[in-house]
Amino acid sequence: MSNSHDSSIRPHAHHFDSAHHEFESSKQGMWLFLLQEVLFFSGIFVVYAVIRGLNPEMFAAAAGLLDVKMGLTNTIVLITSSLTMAMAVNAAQTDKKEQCVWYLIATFFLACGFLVVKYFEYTHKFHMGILPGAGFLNPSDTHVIIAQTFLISAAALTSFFVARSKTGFRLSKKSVWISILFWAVSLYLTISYWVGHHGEHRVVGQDAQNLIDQFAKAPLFFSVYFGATGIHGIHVLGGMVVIAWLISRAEDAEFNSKYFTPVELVGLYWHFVDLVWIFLFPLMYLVA
Amino acid sequence: MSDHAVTHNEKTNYLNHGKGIWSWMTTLDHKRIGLMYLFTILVFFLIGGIFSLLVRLELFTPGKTIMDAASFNQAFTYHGSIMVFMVIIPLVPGALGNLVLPIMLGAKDVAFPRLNLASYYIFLAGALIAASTLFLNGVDTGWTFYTPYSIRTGTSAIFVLFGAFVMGFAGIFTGINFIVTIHKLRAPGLTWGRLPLFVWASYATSVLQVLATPVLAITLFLLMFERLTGIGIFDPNIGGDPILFQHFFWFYSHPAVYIMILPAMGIISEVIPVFSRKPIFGYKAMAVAIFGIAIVAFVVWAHHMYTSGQSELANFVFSLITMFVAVPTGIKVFSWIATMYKGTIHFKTPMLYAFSFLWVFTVGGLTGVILAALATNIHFHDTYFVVAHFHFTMVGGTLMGFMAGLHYWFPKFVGKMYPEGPAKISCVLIFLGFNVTFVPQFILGSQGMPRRYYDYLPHFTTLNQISTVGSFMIAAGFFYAAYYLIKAICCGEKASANPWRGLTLEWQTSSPPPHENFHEIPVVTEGPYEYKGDKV
Amino acid sequence: MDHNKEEPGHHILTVKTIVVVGICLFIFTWLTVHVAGYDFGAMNFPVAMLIASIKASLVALFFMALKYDAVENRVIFVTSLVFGAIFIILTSVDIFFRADDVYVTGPIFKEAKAASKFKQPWVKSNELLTHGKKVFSGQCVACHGSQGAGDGPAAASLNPKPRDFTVAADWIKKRQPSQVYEVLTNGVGKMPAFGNLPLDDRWALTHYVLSLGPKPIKDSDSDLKKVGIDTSKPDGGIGTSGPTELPIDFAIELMAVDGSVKQ
Amino acid sequence: MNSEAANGMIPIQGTEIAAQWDAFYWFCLIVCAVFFFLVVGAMIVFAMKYRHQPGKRPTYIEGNHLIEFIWTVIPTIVVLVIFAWGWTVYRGMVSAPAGAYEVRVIGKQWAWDFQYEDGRVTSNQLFVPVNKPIKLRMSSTDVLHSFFVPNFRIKQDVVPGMYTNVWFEATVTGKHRIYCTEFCGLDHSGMIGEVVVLKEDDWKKWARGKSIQADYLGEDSIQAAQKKPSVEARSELSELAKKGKQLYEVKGCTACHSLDGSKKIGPSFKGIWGRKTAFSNAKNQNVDANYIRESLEYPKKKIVKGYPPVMMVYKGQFTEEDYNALIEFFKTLKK
Repeated sequence: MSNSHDSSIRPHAHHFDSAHHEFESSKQGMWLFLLQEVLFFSGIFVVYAVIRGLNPEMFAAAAGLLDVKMGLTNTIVLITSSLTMAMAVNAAQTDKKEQCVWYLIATFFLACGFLVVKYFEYTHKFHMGILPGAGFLNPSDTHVIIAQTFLISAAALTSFFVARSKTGFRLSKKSVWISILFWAVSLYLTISYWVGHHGEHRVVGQDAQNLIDQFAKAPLFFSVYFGATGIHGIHVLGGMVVIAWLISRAEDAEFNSKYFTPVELVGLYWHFVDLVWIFLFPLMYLVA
Repeated sequence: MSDHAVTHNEKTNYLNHGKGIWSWMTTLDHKRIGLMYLFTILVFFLIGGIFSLLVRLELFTPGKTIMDAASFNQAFTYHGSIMVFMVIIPLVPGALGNLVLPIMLGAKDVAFPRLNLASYYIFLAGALIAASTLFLNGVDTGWTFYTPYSIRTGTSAIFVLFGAFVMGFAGIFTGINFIVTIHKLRAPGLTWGRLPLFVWASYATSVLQVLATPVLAITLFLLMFERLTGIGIFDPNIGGDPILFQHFFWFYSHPAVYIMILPAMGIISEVIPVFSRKPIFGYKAMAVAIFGIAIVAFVVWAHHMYTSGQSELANFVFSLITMFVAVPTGIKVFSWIATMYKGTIHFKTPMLYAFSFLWVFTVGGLTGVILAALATNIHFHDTYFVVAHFHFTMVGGTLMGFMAGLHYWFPKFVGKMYPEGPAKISCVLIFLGFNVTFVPQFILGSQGMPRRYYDYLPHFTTLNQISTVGSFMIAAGFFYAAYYLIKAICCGEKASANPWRGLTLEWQTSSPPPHENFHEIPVVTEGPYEYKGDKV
Repeated sequence: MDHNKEEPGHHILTVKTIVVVGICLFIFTWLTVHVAGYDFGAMNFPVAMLIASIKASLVALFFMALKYDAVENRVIFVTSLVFGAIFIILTSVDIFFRADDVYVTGPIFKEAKAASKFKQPWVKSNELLTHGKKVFSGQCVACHGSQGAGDGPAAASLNPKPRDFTVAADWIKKRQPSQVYEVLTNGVGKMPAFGNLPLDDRWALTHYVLSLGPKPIKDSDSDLKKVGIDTSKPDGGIGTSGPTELPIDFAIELMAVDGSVKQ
Repeated sequence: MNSEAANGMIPIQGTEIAAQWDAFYWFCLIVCAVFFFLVVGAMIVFAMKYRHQPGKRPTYIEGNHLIEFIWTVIPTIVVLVIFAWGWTVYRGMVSAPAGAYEVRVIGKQWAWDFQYEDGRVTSNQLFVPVNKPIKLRMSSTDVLHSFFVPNFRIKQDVVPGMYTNVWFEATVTGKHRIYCTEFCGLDHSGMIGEVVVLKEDDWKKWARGKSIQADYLGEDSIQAAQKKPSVEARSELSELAKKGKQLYEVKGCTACHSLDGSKKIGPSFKGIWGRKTAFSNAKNQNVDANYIRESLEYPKKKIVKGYPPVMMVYKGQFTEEDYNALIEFFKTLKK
């Protein structure tokens, strides 16, 4: 009952009829996963709608404190990464194995870049005393700690995936260097924070002070801002981890025109992450 | 078929396919995963049950009976959270669903076996995280985690929140798995029109899980950060809105109520035709009704919030929509009754549970209408009337359905028969105990006794005491059931492949089924309930 | 399985399509930022959302290849959007249709007060501090202790412990006069409401309590407005605003309370 | 009249609305009963009639569109009727008439505070005139609470940061229980108060701080009006003394004054009545009604020897009735 041209070429899980059947099923599974992602984010958008709807002036004023340039940079970075991801999928589908690796690496670094920009955006805000909710105007390191925990664990996972690839942990592999680099970056950011800023006397930004004087509920805007971008950031991190995993597999030449399910599925996920940001950017940065 | 198929003989089945604890812990076989779910959940059912008995004991007299207020608040919180998040939500999909669904579809396994095993361990991890608070400060927020109390309480609520958060993903993955399985892995000839109603029910349930659970995830996520860093979205001290939290919570938790009840309805829809030797009445209507309920489930959540201070418009809208839940539910109940009409009814234990299901679920459903109406709800909200109502639907509905299914499929998956006599006794005991427990609570609620009360006025005493007595009858019933079922597992008489002469696919393979469910993938030629000619 | 046969095979995007779509995305991004410069009044938000939606659908249709994908997957994606929308819309039905005066601004209880003996009691002054000390020794020491360190005789039997005024750490509300005054008036947590104290006493207490610890946050006019002080008026509108005046005998009684503390 | 429904399905009708509510409630109940007996009756009959007997074969029926149509339409109509009626009654329950007397309410862990238009504050007892519309404007200072008076069929959550309103026009004088129905922590079940519905002129008297002797506040109405049910359940105090005990518990006297003779911040109340007492700043005297009243209103005047001068001022927080109650209570605290 096999109706597929390639089942003879690539073995597939035996409860499926054919590799094609398995591919279709996996893809549907991925779409269902994205469906639950949409509903997950819908929560954030409800909070956004409610808080903005109830305090439009506060919202506009508070959004003024965000840095549009950085937001724009990130938008471009993320769209580019989406582009390279699409290219990677295309390369895998058309047996361009070397290209596929390079495109994936590009995607990985663009994602990394996105987070670095976010990192500077966040820490700058923290120092001006711009923190979500109760933290507003009295900075604490809690948020930084949480953020950096995510960062480090992502780096750890990445190198784990790299290491478990078929050909193991060889320094000659690009993916190995990537994971080392990722480690370096996250460690650098962490250490630089603790050396540079931990416990330093912070100057509460005057504009933040004025804002709260004018709108008592202003901290809520930053609850939404940090909530939305933070959760999105976590998704970017997750994306980087799986992309690293793809890179190491692509290096082992596991993907070809007959089998590219993982690349395609991760591609779907990555485009979704991009999609969310496409809405977050105007909703957050451009309301002023 | 591809070439890997091992030659089976009757001797080897999924139970003895692999040996040793490791072969169980790492199994990808949906049947074994189902059994692991079943075992884990029943353990938590025991814990949750003990808490319910403690609660009832404390309420035996006004004032202090066996524990102080603090412990009582924790007791009912644990009873609620454990029973909801760790028992009745995963019970039927996780345990029975995993056991039966793929076989009913004529599939060798679920679409993503590894994901399936993963979701079991995710569930286990979440459950253990939540349960760990038993050895920490405990938690006293009630299973609803309403803010701002859940933000202010000194107890270790955050672990329970995180546990529920994690368990949510187990549900989501199971849902994804089932949907894809039903879409992609149906046996040849098993068209949508020939799916057994249990499959339809599981399908609707999975849709609910995938759509609703992520909202619970984000809710708990925000609430955790509320406690960690005070982001203030739900905290009025910082300008947030506690009622918004209730919207978030019920957007998940109302559909969750249907996640609990729909699979049970599915089971009943299997049991009644088999033991009446008659096709289900109005198959199409039944299937449509299931989805009707599932969809409406998403647009009625704020009927839990009539007195919360939400806008009157919201009260109007949600009360109106809620009324329409009654229609598809009614259709199902009537059709079940009509299925029995002019049948030949065999009084086996599953059928007895089906009868009790019809009784308690009808009561639960009808009182639901009373609560859906605005005026009456104002008086009954958060009183024992509500407590009785949702126990009639959730406990009555889900647990009766589960017990029916458990006895119905017991021979298939254990390969032994359960003893009919003792089973009937425990069924009657549970049914009577149930009514003795919860009917008085309707009256208590009407008289105005609020729920979650550690202490109550003297004139409520009698009814509370009756209720407590009833709860112990239920306990006795369940313990007896556990006893004879365990006995049956080790030394029950061997079961034939199809003791109930059912027509759905799980009865077309040996009991217990082989490792990959079927020796030869069956080809379906007709519907699941066509009890004609010699099939009667 | 025949029901798989109808399903489309996987579609391969050409490099050309990908690049073109990418370029479109960049253009629209530039457009979003650009139009944000102009003011379309009420249309600002819809315009921004329109552009975002176009970008989103480009990504979904081509990068995610929904255009070429199986019907089931398209249905799944649309479903997610529909239910997200349901969530937002039905929540709004509550949030945006509540009564106008539903949110608390200022004290919950109306002021029970005789006209102020101090001018501008919301402004810290030595008279207020000395008066505050007296009232404090009458009303507060039992729990908060004579030095305001939260170690009064009654503190032993209280949980949570009374606030220690000498440190700024973990106050429930902000350490600024208006907030302290609001707590005095309405109470918070286990702290009972003292709304039935004369307004003067509550302001005096406020300044005294804050003087015990490090420098408090300053009040803005908006903060003061929340506790019923209209800084635009010389008397802060205390004389006139607020509730109907007390029955005279009751007012006298309140004075008497004051007096009792003084002796 | 006893305001509790110790027997019977639902509480007494304390308001006009309650009567409407009951009518609607009984309608719903009857409809539900009908459907219940329909379903369960059919189930039992079929189970008996069509039980498996040798030789009998089932009839093959797949469905019947007419009957399915009928049992889709009829319930739809019924529930719509129920909705419409429920909505109309609800409207009456929530829309207060213009010019209703406004009382401010604060719910806090674990007591109710009421403030009247002239600024007086009472705790856990809401004094209102009969046959006058009363509007409660409520908020909370800590967590969610819910204001529930079964006799009036009214319930409304009390939300921090928000005002919620509820109104009623009591038609029955006497005392009606207030419950908190939103879980609010440790003493949730103790957060119980009462609405004291007074005759118009009695209420005027009370408003001037005078004491009221009214027969309708007599035995069984007070019976229903205990603050702490556990207290009511266990002691044989006279009604007034019980009320004194409540005040002792609610007003926080417990923090400083024990009942068992143990020395806390203040002197114990054990055997306080008539006790000869030495003061550090006044000449000795025996404890009597005047002294008790004085020490509550002007605590600094006489400081008992060996105790710090830290008693809080309770001036304006007690009514005449409260003072009497406290004194009654103290009398019961024999050596």
